[in-house]
Amino acid sequence: MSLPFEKPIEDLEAKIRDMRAYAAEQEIDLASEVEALQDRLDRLKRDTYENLTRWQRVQVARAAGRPTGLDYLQRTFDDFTELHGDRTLGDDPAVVTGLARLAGTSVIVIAQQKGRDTKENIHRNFGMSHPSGYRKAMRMFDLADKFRLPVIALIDTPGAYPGLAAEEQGQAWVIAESIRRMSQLTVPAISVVIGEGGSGGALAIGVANRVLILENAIYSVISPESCAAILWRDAGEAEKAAEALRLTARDLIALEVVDRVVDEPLGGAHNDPAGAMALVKQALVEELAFLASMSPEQLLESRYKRFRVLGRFQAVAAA
Amino acid sequence: MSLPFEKPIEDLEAKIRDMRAYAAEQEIDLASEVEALQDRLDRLKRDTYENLTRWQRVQVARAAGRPTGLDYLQRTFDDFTELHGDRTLGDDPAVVTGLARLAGTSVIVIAQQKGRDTKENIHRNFGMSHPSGYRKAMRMFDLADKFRLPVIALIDTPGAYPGLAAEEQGQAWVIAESIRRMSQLTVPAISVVIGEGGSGGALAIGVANRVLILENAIYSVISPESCAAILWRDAGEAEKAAEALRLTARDLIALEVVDRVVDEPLGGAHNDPAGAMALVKQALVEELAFLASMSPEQLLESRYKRFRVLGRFQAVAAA
Amino acid sequence: MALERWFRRNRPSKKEDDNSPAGLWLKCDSCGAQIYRKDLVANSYVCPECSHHHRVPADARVAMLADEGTFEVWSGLIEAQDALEFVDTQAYPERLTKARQKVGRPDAILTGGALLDGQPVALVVMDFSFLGGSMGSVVGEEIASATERAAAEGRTLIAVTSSGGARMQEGALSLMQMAKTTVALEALSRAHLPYISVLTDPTTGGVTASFATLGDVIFAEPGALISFAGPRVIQQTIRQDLPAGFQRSEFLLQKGMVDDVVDRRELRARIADVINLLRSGLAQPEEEEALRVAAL
Amino acid sequence: MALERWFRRNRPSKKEDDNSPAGLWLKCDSCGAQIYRKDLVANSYVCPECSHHHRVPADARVAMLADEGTFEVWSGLIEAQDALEFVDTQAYPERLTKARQKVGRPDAILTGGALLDGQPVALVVMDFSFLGGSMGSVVGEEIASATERAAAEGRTLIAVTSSGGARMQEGALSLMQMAKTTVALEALSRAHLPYISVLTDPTTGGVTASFATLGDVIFAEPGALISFAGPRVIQQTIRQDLPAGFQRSEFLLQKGMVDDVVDRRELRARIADVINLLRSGLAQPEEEEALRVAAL
Ligand SMILES: [Zn+2]
Ligand SMILES: [Zn+2]
Repeated sequence: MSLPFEKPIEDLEAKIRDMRAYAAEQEIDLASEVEALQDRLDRLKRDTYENLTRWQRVQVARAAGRPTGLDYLQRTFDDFTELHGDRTLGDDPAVVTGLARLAGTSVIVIAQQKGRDTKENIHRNFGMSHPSGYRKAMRMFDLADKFRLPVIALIDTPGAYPGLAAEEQGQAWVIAESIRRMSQLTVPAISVVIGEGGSGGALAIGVANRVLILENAIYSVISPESCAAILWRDAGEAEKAAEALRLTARDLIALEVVDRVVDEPLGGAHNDPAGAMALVKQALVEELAFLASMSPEQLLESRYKRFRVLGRFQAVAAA
Repeated sequence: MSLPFEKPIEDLEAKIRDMRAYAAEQEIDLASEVEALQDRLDRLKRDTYENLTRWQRVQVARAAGRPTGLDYLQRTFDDFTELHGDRTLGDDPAVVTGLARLAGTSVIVIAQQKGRDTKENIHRNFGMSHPSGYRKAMRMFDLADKFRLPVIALIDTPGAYPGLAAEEQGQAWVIAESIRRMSQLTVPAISVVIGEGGSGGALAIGVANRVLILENAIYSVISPESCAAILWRDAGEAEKAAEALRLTARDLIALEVVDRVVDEPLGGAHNDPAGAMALVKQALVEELAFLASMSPEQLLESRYKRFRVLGRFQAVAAA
Repeated sequence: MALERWFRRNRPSKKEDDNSPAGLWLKCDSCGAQIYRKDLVANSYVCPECSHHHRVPADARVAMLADEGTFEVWSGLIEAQDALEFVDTQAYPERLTKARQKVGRPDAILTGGALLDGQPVALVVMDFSFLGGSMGSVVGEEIASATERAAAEGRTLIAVTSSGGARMQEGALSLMQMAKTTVALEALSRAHLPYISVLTDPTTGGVTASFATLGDVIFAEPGALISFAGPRVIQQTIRQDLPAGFQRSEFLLQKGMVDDVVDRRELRARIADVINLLRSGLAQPEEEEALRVAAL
Repeated sequence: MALERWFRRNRPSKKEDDNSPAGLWLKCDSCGAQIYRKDLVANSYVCPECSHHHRVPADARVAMLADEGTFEVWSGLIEAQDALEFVDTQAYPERLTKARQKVGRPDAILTGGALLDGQPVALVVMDFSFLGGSMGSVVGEEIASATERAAAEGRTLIAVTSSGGARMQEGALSLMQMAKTTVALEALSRAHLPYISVLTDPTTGGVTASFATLGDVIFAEPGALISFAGPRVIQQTIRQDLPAGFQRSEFLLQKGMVDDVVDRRELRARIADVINLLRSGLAQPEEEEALRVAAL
């Protein structure tokens, strides 16, 4: 279950466990030795997690045991009541939506949902939405505006599903519409990339006033594997692609694509889901409080500006 | 091709033709005789058409050769440019929509379209829309509001299609939404029942500021055949059902379901399509001029009131 | 299965084993079990054996949703006219008289104000036992005026639908009730008040194609037939058998048409939750504006 | 087939028979016919033999749409940065330099103001020959600023798209151009100005999933590939052959996604009609209000 680069940490943890067991068994005092090892473990964890390569972050972002959308809905929020269906095409299990409370504030929640096991992964289509999922999100945007409920969108998808029915039902059209519709919200909107922010399928619910990202989450125009397949003509070069794409939280804050990085507990969210969710909650509460004072016009205007300015270019040098 | 009750008229017309031919052939003057017959013909037509039974009106409303939506779009309007598709489910051939000019005024047109021959009838599904048709109409309502184009809806359908896919795609839902969406238009809206106004499928594009109906058109909660099948348990009793349902233009103006009856040329629209379309055009121009002076708020408010008051009931007698 | 119920079930007398409203025992349509009527009623008209949701009389429905003693009837002051002088195998006034006698109200609708879990609501409950819950002028007017009154009094609108559709005997006037009930919802929207609709068995035709499916949130009861066209009509159209579960609540949930299928015994709590959440949004801009003005 | 063309077709010399931009002759991808380049150009780059719509250089596209002498270039004053220091088999700056040399403009876009049949428009034309028309920061900025300028100057926006999607070499910045171009359209909407988009072969990925498909009216050229995911990706996903015509304009028309498939030779007239109709609605309420105020 653990990630490749976590092996030394696991080994050291095992060693500490063994030493403790041995001390108990032999009724000898190894407290100072254990403490020393514990210090070493903390340093190792810190070193490891501070210096993860981009490709390793991709692995953490996708790690089994990392909290998914539903985990947040059930634990970070209160009174979550799911609302199903887009009233048009169906009810996409890859997107979970509904009403909930965040520390007392009523909100609309939209969460992309990967599976937590194989069976759920199949049910949730690995978090890859069909057009129906985006239509469901848009229905939630309508409810949010009508009842003035802030929107919180949790992003975690490899991307919108590239399939026959999805194309027939206008996958591109609904993503474009969702981007536009979300940008027109008259209520506060916060998006959080909690795991994998995969391309347009992620952006469709990412046009928020504030875009947050977890420390080990990624947000990218294309998956490293697909990028490698196209540019290197070898999906095996995903590690290189991940480096090149600058898809980590730190990269994205530097590029001003995201507004805030939410720390994860040492060792990553998959090693401490409850801790990670608590940190996300705290960040959301702060952001919501900040946005609550803004008028609909201010929210619209600041969202417009936030996305209008994105990009890097320079004046053409005079010939 | 002619309707059963038109037989005496046709016979008389044939007689006049024969007499004229005979007079020409024999080079004799039968002008006064022809004139007398012509008078008789006019009286016969008038008598026949003024005294049509409701069931006969149903037959006229459905008669072959009666101008259909597309006939109006191409001849009553100028510069018709069709816009296809609902951007969601498909492009329903049973509803034709687009931009056009009516005597110089730019408008959105929405027309339910039956076929003019068997092949077209199959293509147009006999004028019975799927949900996609109503979604297309709603897209037009959006365009109408955005660009402040008055809406003209031509109603001619046996009803919304009762089929598997239609139910799956929420036929009831889209009709309800279309009723609501049309009632929210901030621009003038005029509906004209040009042939058959069949139930909810017709009402979906009938929530206008002014609802017109052609003299021989019908507008009903259910087709006479279905009504007979349910209440008399015999679809053959459609004639009785047609009487009971009060579905003619005259009935509906008395019930205040429609606002204006547009006369048809003597003998019905199917015997003089160009004449009928000219009369419709004139009526539309007058109605549009009347509505053009109203503000969006006035249009909304008067449409609300118009439909809010419909119905007949009385106070319960004190016990 | 509770022992008491099992015990009762084993002694239905012939006399009691009938389906008349007064009968002490009845047979579940779905599982065939003999059920003691009181058990059925105590269980919200849900079969204790198979959870089949039986139809609920309008008054019982109100009792299930309204906080005790809070329901104030609004409907019942108007009755139908025979504007079309409609006669089929029976004259419309005769049908109305019989229905009124049988059901004990002027038409197929019961509306009123109440509290639901302490929150102000307007309840609109259709009565299928009155001419199949068909919507004519009275039903339309009662719904529209309850909706407007809800808007004026700041109440959430809750509609519980069950209807065969429009009332043919009122011709185009009944068709127009689809538009009438729909436009009235605009009053509610302008007041930013929620509308929750609950679709119960059966909800078809003109009711489904108007106010019933326009809820901000739509719940459906398990196994309810909910459709535009009736299954028989569709069968005649397509000339083949309909798929299992077609046009039932669970099918519609899968097709994205309803927010959830809710067991009747949880319905009140689910509605209360949704009202709570929908009515605790940020202040509406016009409210903020009013506060600003008041502060000056 | 005109005799002159037939005559020409029978004498391609080996030297001329190449597909280089300078070649006098070329072979139609679709029907295989040898076409004299001048004939192709004169026919709006539509094969005179089979009506296959060949790709059009951006300048030629402008010439087809703008009234003669009215086009004023807006784009071209900015160029890409290598914010990511992106290197794959080649460094991004090298790719850019080569593309600029080949195409003769800073990036994959040409925008400007013009009259179209006498009506003020802003033209946004993507250039597929520049790194596959991919949308990076420059393309996004040029589109967004042309859109805002159109709004400010009262012009109808016309976008002619052809793009492989987002530009990977700019990472998430290129992804964000989808949002940037989309929000800019709001400026146009507020000014009640129409936006007509013309999808040409190929329009895929992030461009299709943003401003390209948000036109008030969407036209597609015949036979154009228009998709979210590329056909190869889908084939890999579903592991079966794609149906004939899948993701082509005609397929999308049938699926309700575009307003019409328009032959390029009629495109200008069709656009002119639509602009004419969309821009001759009733006065906007705020305009009426302004008139009222002015009259006081
Ligand atoms: Zn049972
Ligand atoms: Zn060719």
